[in-house]
Amino acid sequence: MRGGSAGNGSSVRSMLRSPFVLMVGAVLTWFIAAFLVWPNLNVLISTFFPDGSFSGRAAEKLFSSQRAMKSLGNSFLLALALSITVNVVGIFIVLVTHYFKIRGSRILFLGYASTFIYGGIVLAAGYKFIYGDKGIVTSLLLTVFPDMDPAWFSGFFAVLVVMTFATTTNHMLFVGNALKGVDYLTIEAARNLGASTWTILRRIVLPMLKPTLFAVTILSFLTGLGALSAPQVLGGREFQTITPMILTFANSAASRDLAALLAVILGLSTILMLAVMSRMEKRGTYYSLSKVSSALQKQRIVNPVANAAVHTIAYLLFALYTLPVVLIVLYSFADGAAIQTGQISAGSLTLDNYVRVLTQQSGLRPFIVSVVYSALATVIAVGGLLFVARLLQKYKNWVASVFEYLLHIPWILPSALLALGLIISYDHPNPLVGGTVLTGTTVILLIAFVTVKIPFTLRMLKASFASVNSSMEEAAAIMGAKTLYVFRRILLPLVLPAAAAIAALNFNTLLDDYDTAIFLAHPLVQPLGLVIKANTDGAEGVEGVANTFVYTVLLMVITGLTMYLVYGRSGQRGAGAGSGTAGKRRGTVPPAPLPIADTRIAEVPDSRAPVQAPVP
Amino acid sequence: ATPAASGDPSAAPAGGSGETLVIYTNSNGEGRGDWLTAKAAEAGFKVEVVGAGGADATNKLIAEKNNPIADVAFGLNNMYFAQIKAEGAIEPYEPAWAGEVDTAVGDPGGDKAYWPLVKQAILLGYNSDKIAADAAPKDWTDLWTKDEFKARYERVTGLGTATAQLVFASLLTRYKDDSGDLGISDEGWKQVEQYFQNGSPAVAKTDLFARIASGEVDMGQMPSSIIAEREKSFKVNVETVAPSVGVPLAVEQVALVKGTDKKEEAQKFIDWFGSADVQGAWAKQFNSMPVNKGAAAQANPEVVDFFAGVKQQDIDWDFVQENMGAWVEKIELEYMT
Amino acid sequence: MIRLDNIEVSFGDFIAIPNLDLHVNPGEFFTLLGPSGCGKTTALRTLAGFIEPAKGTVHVDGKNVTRLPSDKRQVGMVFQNYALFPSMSVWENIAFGLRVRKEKSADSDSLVRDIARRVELSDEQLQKNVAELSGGQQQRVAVARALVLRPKILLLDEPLSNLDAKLRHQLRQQLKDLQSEFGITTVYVTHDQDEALAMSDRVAVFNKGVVEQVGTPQAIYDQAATEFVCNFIGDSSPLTAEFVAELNRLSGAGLSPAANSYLRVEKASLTPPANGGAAVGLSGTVVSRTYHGLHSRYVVRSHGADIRLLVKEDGGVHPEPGTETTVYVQPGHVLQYHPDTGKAVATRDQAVALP
Amino acid sequence: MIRLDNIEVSFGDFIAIPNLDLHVNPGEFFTLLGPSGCGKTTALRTLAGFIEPAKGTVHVDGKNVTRLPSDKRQVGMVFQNYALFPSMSVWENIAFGLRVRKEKSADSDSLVRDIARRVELSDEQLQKNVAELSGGQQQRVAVARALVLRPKILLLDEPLSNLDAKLRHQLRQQLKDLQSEFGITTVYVTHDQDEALAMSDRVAVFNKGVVEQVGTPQAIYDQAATEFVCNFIGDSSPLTAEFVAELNRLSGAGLSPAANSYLRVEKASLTPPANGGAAVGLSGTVVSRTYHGLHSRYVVRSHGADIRLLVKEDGGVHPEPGTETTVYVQPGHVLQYHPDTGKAVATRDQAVALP
Ligand SMILES: Nc1ncnc2c1ncn2[C@@H]1O[C@H](COP(=O)(O)OP(=O)(O)OP(=O)(O)O)[C@@H](O)[C@H]1O
Ligand SMILES: Nc1ncnc2c1ncn2[C@@H]1O[C@H](COP(=O)(O)OP(=O)(O)OP(=O)(O)O)[C@@H](O)[C@H]1O
Ligand SMILES: [Fe+3]
Ligand SMILES: [Mg+2]
Ligand SMILES: [Mg+2]
Repeated sequence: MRGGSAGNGSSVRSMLRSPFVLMVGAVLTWFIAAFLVWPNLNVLISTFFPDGSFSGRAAEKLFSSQRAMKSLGNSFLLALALSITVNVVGIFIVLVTHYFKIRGSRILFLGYASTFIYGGIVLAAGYKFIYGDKGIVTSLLLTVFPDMDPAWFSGFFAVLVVMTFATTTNHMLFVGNALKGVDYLTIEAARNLGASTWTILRRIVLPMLKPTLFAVTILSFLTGLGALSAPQVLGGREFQTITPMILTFANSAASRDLAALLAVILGLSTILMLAVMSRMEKRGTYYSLSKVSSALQKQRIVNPVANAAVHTIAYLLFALYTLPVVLIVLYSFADGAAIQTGQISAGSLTLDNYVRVLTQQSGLRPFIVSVVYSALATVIAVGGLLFVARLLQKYKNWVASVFEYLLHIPWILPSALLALGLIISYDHPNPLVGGTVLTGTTVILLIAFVTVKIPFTLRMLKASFASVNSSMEEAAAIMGAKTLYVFRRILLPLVLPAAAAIAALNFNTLLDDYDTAIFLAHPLVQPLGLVIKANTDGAEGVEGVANTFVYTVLLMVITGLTMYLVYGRSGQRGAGAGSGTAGKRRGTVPPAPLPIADTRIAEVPDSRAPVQAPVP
Repeated sequence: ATPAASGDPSAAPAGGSGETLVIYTNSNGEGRGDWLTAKAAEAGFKVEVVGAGGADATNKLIAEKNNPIADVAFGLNNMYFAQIKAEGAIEPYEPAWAGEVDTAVGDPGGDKAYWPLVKQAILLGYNSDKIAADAAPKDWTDLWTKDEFKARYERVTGLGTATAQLVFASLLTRYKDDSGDLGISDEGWKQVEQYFQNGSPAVAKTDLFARIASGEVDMGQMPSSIIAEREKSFKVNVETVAPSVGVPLAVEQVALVKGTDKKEEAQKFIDWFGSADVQGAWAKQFNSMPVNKGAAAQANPEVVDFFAGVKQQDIDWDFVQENMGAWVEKIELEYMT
Repeated sequence: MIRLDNIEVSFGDFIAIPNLDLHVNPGEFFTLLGPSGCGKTTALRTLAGFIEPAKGTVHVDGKNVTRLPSDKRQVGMVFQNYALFPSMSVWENIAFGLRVRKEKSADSDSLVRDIARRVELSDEQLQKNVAELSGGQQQRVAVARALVLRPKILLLDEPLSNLDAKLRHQLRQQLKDLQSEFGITTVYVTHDQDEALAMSDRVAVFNKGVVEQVGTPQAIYDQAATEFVCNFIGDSSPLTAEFVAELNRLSGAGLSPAANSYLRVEKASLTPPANGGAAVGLSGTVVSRTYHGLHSRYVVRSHGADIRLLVKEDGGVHPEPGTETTVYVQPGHVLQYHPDTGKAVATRDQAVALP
Repeated sequence: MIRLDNIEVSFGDFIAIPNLDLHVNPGEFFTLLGPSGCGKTTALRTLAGFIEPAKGTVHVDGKNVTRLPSDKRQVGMVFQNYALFPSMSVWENIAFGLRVRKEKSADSDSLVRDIARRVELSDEQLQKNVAELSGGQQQRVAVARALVLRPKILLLDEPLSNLDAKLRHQLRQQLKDLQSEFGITTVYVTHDQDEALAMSDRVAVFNKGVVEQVGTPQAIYDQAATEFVCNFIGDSSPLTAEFVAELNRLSGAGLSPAANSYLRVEKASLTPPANGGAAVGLSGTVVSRTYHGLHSRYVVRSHGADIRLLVKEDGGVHPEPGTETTVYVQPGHVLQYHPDTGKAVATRDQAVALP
């Protein structure tokens, strides 16, 4: 129970003794050197040392630009504000769906979960349809308050609102999961000591979720820093952020150093935040100390007023979450002009958009390419990092820290620069990758996809491992189980819901990736993002906007499906497995009859190798 | 694994080897890519069109110059190609139709590496239902010098697009001053400042025409090729301004990528694609203005008329190409608010 | 003070407690004793309000609290599982209840330090993370956390099971002191008979969710009401009919040879009791002897029965296995139970006609 | 079989074990006994390979395993906190090690069922989730999980602490049987002296990470090497110098009155030992009497010392508190320790000159 937190057993010396660590370490070192450090160093050098000597030009230019400073300030403001608001809303919806007894919590869950499946420009547009100056709600409000400013929903406030709702996905997935790991006995104990619902939440439950909360907070911060669409659509003149500028500069060879500098500023501040939060969670214990912990049971809110209030807010939020989705689906049937002017009538809804998108020559192929790429990258990233995250969680020493921070490099640079780095590093035979040329192969995009997903995957996995008591591992090890076996049979089941959620999210975000794919995709194997971009881009086509909506809805369908397949089902399994000690029937799953236990054994591959080969 | 692309090997008359050509373009939207793939297949070329925005495609071509993946690039305007050529990513080649085009709108250098295909005018358009022709602005500068236009025109919020860059190229080159900052006089920069201060910022994912239709703004920049279609979609009528200095022309070009291992096939493709027939068909299909003189016949007569009437602004493209990066940077940092 | 009436608790199909009646008096030290898995924890958790019984009522202080949430019941509890808060330090764990009550922090601190001293937790340990404590130290934190609040009713679920004998004795004393000092009504679950007998005012012996006997320690021990209680509490040797008959013959007592008969280990001896009494000697052979520090444990076979007995290790010389010896027994000490019902045979001292 | 040499273990600044040497013989039942928090679990975990000692070496079977990971050490372990796998059923928990070994599933099943029966887990319980078991049942799962593998070396960390006396005795027996049947070398941690003395071949008494004495149960009990051991194991009364002097006077023994002297509770009695011996009687007054079922515990004040002693509840009549009585003591039974070092005074039976 103590191995994890003790200074003992986590020394560099003991770490380097484990063959498993050495193996993972070797692979990791190579991967980091080849795909994180070398390519990015290359771009940075080529941007900051264009002719061999350092140029401070970028800093000079940036710091003397009022606009850059203001946008940068806005980005930070948004990031900080989001870190707070997302937590407030996110924790609230998690509690409503997972912690409190709320009527219709499954429906609420589905509503809140809608952000799983869409985001970006369409999301912002969705909100604009509702609250914008010509939006439905605004029109309604105007009939009641004719003096109201029709453009009330704009600027910082609007951006914050929209991004807050858009970013709670991580809470729904990960905080919800982590909550399931809280030992119910401690809640009972706290209640017994006289603690109110609120005190229990604040002092018992939330502190146990710290690693996950911190991880999602960092993600919210990062999302805020990188905000692009919402400020563009809703920010107005007053509230523009730095990302559009970074994108413009990244695209211009002459200004790339500015882009890199800005990105590095944002990236480093994220890493700084990470360091602060890692420090804050360092000495805590986030796994249950009970001998056998019992599963969470939903809490009734006793105070009728509070109960009514929570129900009301929950359903209000439900409406806020679902309305944009409904509209997006609706608008996907309207023609582009109607979407842009915000005027639709029942008659103008046709299937034309879908017909156009689905019957184009490229057809289904990009969908398949993207699904395969995303799935592969997801499996590699999550699968590989499972080990890494566990090791980092277990060995808390400086070597581990160095590795951990190196793995966050992709957060420092925008994906376009990451892609450029890969190209300039591997467009000639390079000994780091066995002397082959990677550009022009199908592998390079996969590498990039894996790379960009590393920081997120690592953070979330590490957070979910924090709730695993290492004595489980010890018990398995002493029964002779090898590291991999322990992993598969003991650790994996415990972090599976989180891992599945991470995988699903990774998969979903990679599906329509454009920034990386544009540089690295093999011309014959083009992923969806490029096709979407071609069909939706810019002011060049009225149909473009309509196509955006169609693609969004199509992606919603795919991602909704993956969410259901991966997360929805494993979520159910988790709930079924952890029935608790305390009262009431929890789930009426009958105890598994014996044959099941037997077949489970058979399921383990090679568990009964028919004829043992005479291997020494 | 690279499963076979759409094309079917059976249809291979004119082209050649059956190798797949990789073509980078920013001009594949709205069905252009599919159209080209199909037509090329009829002609016996197996092509794979890789679409990317102008800047992205440029960067990609430059980044890959050591180990190119593309064989042909087209659609990028002269500004982009000048940049690509400067980086040494394309190779001089004289297509079969070299004589049918006006080389003045192509590569100005001696060993010509990119060749013009399609002309595009970057115009200032206004809502003619609202503003009478005589009350309309006469030039870009009217927008911020005359009170009645202030806040009534859409101004860009980013200089990432070729159209926006051309507007500024058009504006700034009028104030060329070797002693000024980045070769532009203070007066010139003042104009830029005014442009941004008085315009209504563009809204992401909302087309200028949509804003005109809803009355938010009355005018803004627009490339000539889209006007007719948008007028229909958004049910507005737009007229364009003809400044006395002329309008900037963006000319889409085609080039052979340096270092391709399918050079011969690529050259054949360029010869085919730039030919009067194909350009004519393209112009007809997509309402564009071909450079190839032989193709003009097939183009939409209205378009041809328009280009016949329009005065081309005389722009020193070398000067623009040299400075555009710095201008964009300066504008982004100092003037865009 | 506490009354459980007709309580039924089930987990799914499994009925953990079929029908439980219990009555605990104010200020009483009441112990639940029973084999592992018999439902002690379940009963305690029902009392604390963590389990809602399928049937029956719980009264505390005359008030029906069956549906009252546990925080309203004002009972303190030490969990078998400790249920410590992993994210808090030891000090914070113990102080939790005080802080919930909004005690002044200076007061809290002195209360926490005081209780910590009583359960032998040092000041350094107070600053540690609970995960850094040994098993026994964690258990003491759990005890301290409940005690520091001085609840009116205290429920303790095997609170000393992971402590060494010395500390256990010391903490028992602390618990008893606090209990009598503040009149805390205590319900105590233990697997340790010695503890139960030494500390309790009354003991309830549980078996499969059913109370077999409630009574004072001495009553439970000396007049075990059922065969289960007799076997579960203390140590006794089953007697054969032959042995009982021989005893009847020697002493003239009217014990029923057909009943299930037992003799507590300490009631048999190898020397005639110092003060005479009604003991009679039966011949036997020493079967084995094991050393237990304080005493040695003998098994002597006599008339078909293996009589276990204890001989104090007072340095004297004792018979070795194999030697012949005499076992001294008083007929009045024989416990007899009905072979079918397991109930005590009514009047032990007289012969009972068995059907 | 097992050798710990010069082991030092620290957690951060805190040195849990400063310098530990232990030697366990093959097939031996070796017990670690010591107060809560003294480092028993730490020692066991070091042996199992979960803690890497800062200094020193661990040898198993003559092989240096100090740096060997635990899955290579072939030792079985029952964890103090059970460490059951929450995601698996009881059956799967117990079968885990067998599946790791790739036993055939039919074999596994019969082995699991067999061991489950031995620890009194029913077939239904095997299908349950571990969270649905009672505390004691969970502990039995932990024991079963380790036993089913029949390891060469078995480490048990308070494996029976949550079980009732009957079951504990029964499982002790099971453990002993398995141990001797398969020659399993067992290292056992317990807080229960009785268990330690009854089961062990040898016992190591720990204090603050330091071994105070290693020896057979009888040696530990009768010839406690240090004052700590004397106090920790068994129950004894401290004697006053006055009492020792009186004892010397009455018996002519040469005990040193300056040493710290103790008398085991069972070595004093209120009746002269049956077989005479060298006991002398000292006058005293009964201070208190407490009933413990099997016996009563007396405190008698005599010559300034509070002599505790046990009187078997054999139904006889016993003096009540306040009455005068005589305490019988043999001088040879007095344990004497050096007041500074706590070491046993060399030759107990002779007078020793203290500085
Ligand atoms: N959540 C649960 N689901 C199903 N069965 C349960 C649950 N909790 C307890 N049981 C069963 O109910 C019975 C009583 O359990 P309880 O915990 O009350 O026993 P106990 O007397 O406290 O035992 P111990 O001394 O071992 O702690 C046991 O057989 C146990 O398996
Ligand atoms: N991870 C840790 N970090 C810091 N101190 C620790 C840690 N684990 C144990 N200790 C300390 O080391 C000492 C020995 O602990 P250990 O668990 O070995 O005791 P133990 O003899 O098993 O006690 P118990 O009988 O209470 O289980 C204790 O004082 C404990 O507080
Ligand atoms: Fe015990
Ligand atoms: Mg229990
Ligand atoms: Mg321990």
